[in-house]
Amino acid sequence: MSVEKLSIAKAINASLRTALENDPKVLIMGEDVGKLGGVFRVTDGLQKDFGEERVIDTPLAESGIVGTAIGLALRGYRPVVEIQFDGFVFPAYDQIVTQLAKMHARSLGKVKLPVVIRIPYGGAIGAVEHHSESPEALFAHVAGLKVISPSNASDAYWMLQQAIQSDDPVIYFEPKRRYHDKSEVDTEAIPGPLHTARVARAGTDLTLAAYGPMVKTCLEAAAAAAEEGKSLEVLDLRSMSPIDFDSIQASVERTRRLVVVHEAPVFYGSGAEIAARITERCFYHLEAPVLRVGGYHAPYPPSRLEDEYLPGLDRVLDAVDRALAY
Amino acid sequence: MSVEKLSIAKAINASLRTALENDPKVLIMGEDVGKLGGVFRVTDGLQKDFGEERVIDTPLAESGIVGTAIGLALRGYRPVVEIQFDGFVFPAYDQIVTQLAKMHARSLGKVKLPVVIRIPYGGAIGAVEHHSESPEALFAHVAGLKVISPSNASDAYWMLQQAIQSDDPVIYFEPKRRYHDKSEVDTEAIPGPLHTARVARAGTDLTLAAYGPMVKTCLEAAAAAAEEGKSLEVLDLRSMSPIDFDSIQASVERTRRLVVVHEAPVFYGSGAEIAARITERCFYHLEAPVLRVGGYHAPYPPSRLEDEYLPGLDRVLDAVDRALAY
Amino acid sequence: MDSTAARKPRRGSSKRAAGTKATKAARPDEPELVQLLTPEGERVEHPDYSIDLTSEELRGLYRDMVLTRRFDAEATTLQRQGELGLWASLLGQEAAQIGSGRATRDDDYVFPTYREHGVAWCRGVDPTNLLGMFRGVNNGGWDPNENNFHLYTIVIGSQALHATGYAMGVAKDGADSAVIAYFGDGASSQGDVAEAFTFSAVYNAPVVFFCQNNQWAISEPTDRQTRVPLYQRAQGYGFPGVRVDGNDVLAVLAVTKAALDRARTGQGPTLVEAFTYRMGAHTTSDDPTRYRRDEERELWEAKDPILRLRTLMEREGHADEAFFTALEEESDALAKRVRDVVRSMPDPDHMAIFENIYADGHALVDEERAQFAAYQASFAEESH
Amino acid sequence: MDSTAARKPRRGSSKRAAGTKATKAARPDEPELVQLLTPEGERVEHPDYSIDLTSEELRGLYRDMVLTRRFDAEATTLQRQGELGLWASLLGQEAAQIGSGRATRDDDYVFPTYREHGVAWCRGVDPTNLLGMFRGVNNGGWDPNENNFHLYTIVIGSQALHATGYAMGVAKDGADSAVIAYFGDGASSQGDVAEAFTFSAVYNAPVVFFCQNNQWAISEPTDRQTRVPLYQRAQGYGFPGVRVDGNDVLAVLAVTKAALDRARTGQGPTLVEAFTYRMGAHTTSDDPTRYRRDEERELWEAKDPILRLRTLMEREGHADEAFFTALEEESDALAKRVRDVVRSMPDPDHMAIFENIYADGHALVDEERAQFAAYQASFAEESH
Ligand SMILES: Cc1ncc(C[n+]2csc(CCOP(=O)(O)OP(=O)(O)O)c2C)c(N)n1
Ligand SMILES: Cc1ncc(C[n+]2csc(CCOP(=O)(O)OP(=O)(O)O)c2C)c(N)n1
Ligand SMILES: [Mg+2]
Ligand SMILES: [Mg+2]
Repeated sequence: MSVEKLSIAKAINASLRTALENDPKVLIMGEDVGKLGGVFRVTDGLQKDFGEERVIDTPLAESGIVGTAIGLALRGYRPVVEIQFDGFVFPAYDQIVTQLAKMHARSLGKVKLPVVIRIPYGGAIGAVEHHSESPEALFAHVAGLKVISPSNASDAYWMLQQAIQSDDPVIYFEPKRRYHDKSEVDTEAIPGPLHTARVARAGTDLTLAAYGPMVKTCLEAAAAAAEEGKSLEVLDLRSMSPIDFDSIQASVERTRRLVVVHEAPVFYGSGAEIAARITERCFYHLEAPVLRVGGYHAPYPPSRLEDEYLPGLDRVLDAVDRALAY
Repeated sequence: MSVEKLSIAKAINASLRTALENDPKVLIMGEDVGKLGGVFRVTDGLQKDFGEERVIDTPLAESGIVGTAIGLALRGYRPVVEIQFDGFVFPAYDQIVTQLAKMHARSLGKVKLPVVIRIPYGGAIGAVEHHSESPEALFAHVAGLKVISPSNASDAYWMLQQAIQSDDPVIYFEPKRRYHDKSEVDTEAIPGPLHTARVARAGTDLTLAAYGPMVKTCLEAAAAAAEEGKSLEVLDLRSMSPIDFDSIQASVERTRRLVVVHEAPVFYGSGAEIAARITERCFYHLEAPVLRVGGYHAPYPPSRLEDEYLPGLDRVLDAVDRALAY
Repeated sequence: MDSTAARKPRRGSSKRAAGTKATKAARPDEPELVQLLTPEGERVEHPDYSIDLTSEELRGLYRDMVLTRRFDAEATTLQRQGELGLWASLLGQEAAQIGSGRATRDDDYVFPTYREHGVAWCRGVDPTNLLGMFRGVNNGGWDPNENNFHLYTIVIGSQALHATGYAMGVAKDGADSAVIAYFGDGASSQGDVAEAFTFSAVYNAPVVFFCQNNQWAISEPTDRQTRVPLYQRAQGYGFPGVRVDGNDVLAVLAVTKAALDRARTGQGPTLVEAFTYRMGAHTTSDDPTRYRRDEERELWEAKDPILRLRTLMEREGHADEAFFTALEEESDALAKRVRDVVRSMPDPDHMAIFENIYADGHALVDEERAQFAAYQASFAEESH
Repeated sequence: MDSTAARKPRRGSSKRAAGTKATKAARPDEPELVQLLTPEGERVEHPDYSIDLTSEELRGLYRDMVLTRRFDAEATTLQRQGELGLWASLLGQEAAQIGSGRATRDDDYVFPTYREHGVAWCRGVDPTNLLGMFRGVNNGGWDPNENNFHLYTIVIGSQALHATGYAMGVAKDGADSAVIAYFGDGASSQGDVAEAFTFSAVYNAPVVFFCQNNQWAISEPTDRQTRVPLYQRAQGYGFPGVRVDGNDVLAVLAVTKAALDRARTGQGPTLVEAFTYRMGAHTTSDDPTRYRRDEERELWEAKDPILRLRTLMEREGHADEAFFTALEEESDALAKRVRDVVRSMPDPDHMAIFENIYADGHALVDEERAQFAAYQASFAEESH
């Protein structure tokens, strides 16, 4: 049976397993990914089945992990690197931005770096500092990287397959608060293109654009709005670099209103890029300015405050109301 | 005489000298800032006059520089750190983002980190890779940091004075291609607030918003447009975090059109944030979408291509024409 | 808590003859480590390190370790009861922390990682203050300058550089204080720690790097971080490294004191590797049965830091039954106080999200604060 | 260029008796360094390293150094003439680079920093290809896989990790190739280099870290990076370090070969510190008179790597006048070719901005490329 109901975490695990099986060059690297199976158990069982040479517990040094992954990629391997939590990617930022992102261009295409960096990201899990951040804009701004995030198990499986098969470096953000959300995964499906948005719910009055953990929040908001007679379309963007502006534009040309939702701080966030570009593309279609719902310009707060900090149903609906009021 | 015509580089040097004189806690730290006076001679003569204990040549390790600067600040010092070139700030990115930016909040205000990080940035100097980048958005997105850039010698002097006096960490981006541009500096003036924009040229038909090296480009564009009978207002934003949206809004409410210009890549750049927020604030005033002129989604190219890559007069005017055509 | 009170030293009766080399290898393949008190509670001599404590001082150290362990156990319980979101237990590392913590002077500055509850105790930080971040009400609940004890640092290795910079400042000030930076065996791999070694050596900064090698970095044994003993790392940077029995509070105290003295007297940095063991899980979120065997834990149980000191104290008569009974009562009282404080620890006000982001303010924060307040108020209105 | 051609070894006549310890301290306070050829051109023996080269091999090494120096000088001239934006001269480091470069096998992989023009030469990279990035027409003008010579890396220290990862891959493949990573004395301070040491030791990766200690990192002398000799850094990570006279091509060759052999035979990493001197400016943008004294340079001039080999060759008759004359002509020809190639090096097409950013494409790049093309075309139209 190729269709199974899986949690996002299990779908990622299955996807890694498939990749390890299909291509002897695929490696898993990171802190605690081996015996422990990762702090979220996403790599559970992989070292046992594929050995320490392919599922590698690394020293505690993120720059070292990404830097050696680059070297392994130069040697022909396809490393899939795990960063344990969003807030711990920064020691590797230099290697990612100055080396991983630029080597293909630097070498005029002679060198390819098929490295995937998996980062569990986002909040709402009651964690301590550095464990709940959404740094995607800091990667999407950098040319040479691709940045994606699945919102459901099927995408988690397939987008990771495609990321591993891509010859470009891909930052794969995993919505950790949704790790246990289950949905159907068809491991024999033929997936669509990686960097396209998906209409998660069709609607006519306003478009909600989101990715990763906020897709579910937006779907809930759309359901709530429906009860009040408002028809919201929900776009699951899936990719933050590139962004599928064509799909957003197509949706907005119909709905004439757009609200972008992400956990990351609004200031210089992905919502800004979407708002700017969609306003340019749809200037005569928009009935209201593109509104953004996201984190505040504040460090991610202690967990007892995170419900107030994170965009939830109410804040999304508030923005929807404001947009509809124009 | 307190009014002098100085280059931007000399103004920064004078400002550092003043700070070293006025406050024994001020330190200068960085690679080659001592005997050499920095690769741009910005710290020229300071070690000679203030000694090795206050003007410190550091080991070649940016994370170490910023990390120890944090420690020195905890001890009561006010370090002014030099990063040699824009492209070399990334090894320090973790210390800047996870420690420098967050420690004040983490300590509930008990700990202040008055650290200034000076970064010569931007292109057009014919340099090799990593020496011409504009990474300001990667800092402005991060709460806890302030991000500024002067466009002229007077601002270079005063904004640095204010940054050093501020109890917050400030990233001070120096427009290296303008280092030798001269203008008057009144070292006894009473400066206005640090994070406000300045009308660099008044106009009525469209607002050009820029900062750092692009202010001059915009002023040239405005002069050229004036010959064609178009009246462009040029705003020197001076601060990328916070952004003085009030001033931009006030200008756009008059001119009804806005073009944002920066060297950094447009995608997820500061222009996106400005476009998004100003569109929200001025939705009914704007006659055209906010347009952005900046770098492409590409690594900074080899220097023989930089003239094509960088926003120049022509590209600014092209955007102006497009905005006016709405 | 006056374990450092001056008193005429008394000689223990069970010390081995001076000159007997009393370093012990932790495992057959491991190098020697400084030890002054064996797992069996025997006092032994070391050619380079000696210590002479009064009974009162010994009781002080014992009390510190017992209360720290009790506090730690209570915190673990509170986490299980849902009062804390997480807890990082120091179980097994009491000697490493109390020995080194008690070696510091008031004017020294301490940079902990996230597990230094025993050091915090020595510095006079109220233990309940440590719990705020684990409960999720703040990211650091004490004023670092009040006890010269910095906030916990979670990003592994970062604080080694802060300590080095702070120590550079101490030297600039001409003060004779010292600085101590705590980190783990896993942290030794981080570039920041290496850069701290470089900076501290080049500037001869008065800093002690105190590495608690508790054998594990979450699920990874130390051989994933190094193939030679960690204390040896220092020599390649030009300063001494020493391995001490991290479960021997006397040896840790002596070795750390010596290292701090080196710092004070202008001799620069030292790396102290306290060889110890993480008896519990990495944190309450961790399940060590997935990656390590019970036997290992049992081996280390026999080296318990508290038990061996008690054996010594009882044999040599440093404390009577009354002391131990009183201490038990004090432990219970501490645990109760911790429990009570935590349970009544209020959630922070929502507006705290917008506080302390900047010292000098930021226009956007003001704007967002106002919007948030208005938004919150709109609910209040609705519910009227 | 067959300096490695097999030939019956001939014994030099001026070697010191075997067993004489022939290591020399670079400065009174510096430790000994491996030397096989003195600054005076005398062959000496070393207990751990020996080498026996044919006349042809010696001539090969000499030719490599002379041509490299000539190429380097020509590039400096071209920079002065405005043909290059910048040049980083290797002057003085020829022996360090040729000795180590010639120690590598074709299947080894080399990770340079930005000054390894001599190593590139040994690897067979056409020298004119090195000039593209300094002229500003590309950021790396050769195919790294053609000669197993990676692109120049400007962000200091990064490549040490790439080399380590590559070496981990070599080991995984079961190949007996080795990897060599070049970096400078300044680079030794970067966290990435330390992490490379850690990873290579933990995974026993077949990599040689080749540190050219040319005494300066731009304006900073080595004592701003370390207070002990750099080769000692290795031992704290659990692998050997050795300091070699970096101006002695024979010693560098012998030491590097031995280190590469260790790597090949599963003995893991080695750190080689080649003690040498940057005779010129850091780059053509630099002005060393601001921070160092001429006397230092003069001291090192007396240790010139080329001169000492020539003295040996002349005294022992490894080459005749004809060889030196022919080499001079070859140098001139090389210089002329370099000049001609650079001067006719075309600027890249504008559209190159949008090429090779991604292997699999990116919608935004496509959009921006099209906009740019249209924009450029609009000028073409206007000018019609
Ligand atoms: C930069 C960074 N990477 C990863 C983590 C996640 N993490 C938290 S603790 C830990 C292991 C630390 O081991 P060690 O340094 O030995 O200290 P111990 O927990 O044993 O006291 C890891 C990997 C982190 N906090 N910071
Ligand atoms: C991360 C980083 N920081 C700063 C620089 C600027 N920089 C270029 S070369 C150099 C000095 C390098 O010294 P060393 O490692 O000794 O090599 P050498 O130039 O002497 O060959 C510096 C500081 C850089 N390229 N990368
Ligand atoms: Mg540990
Ligand atoms: Mg050097």
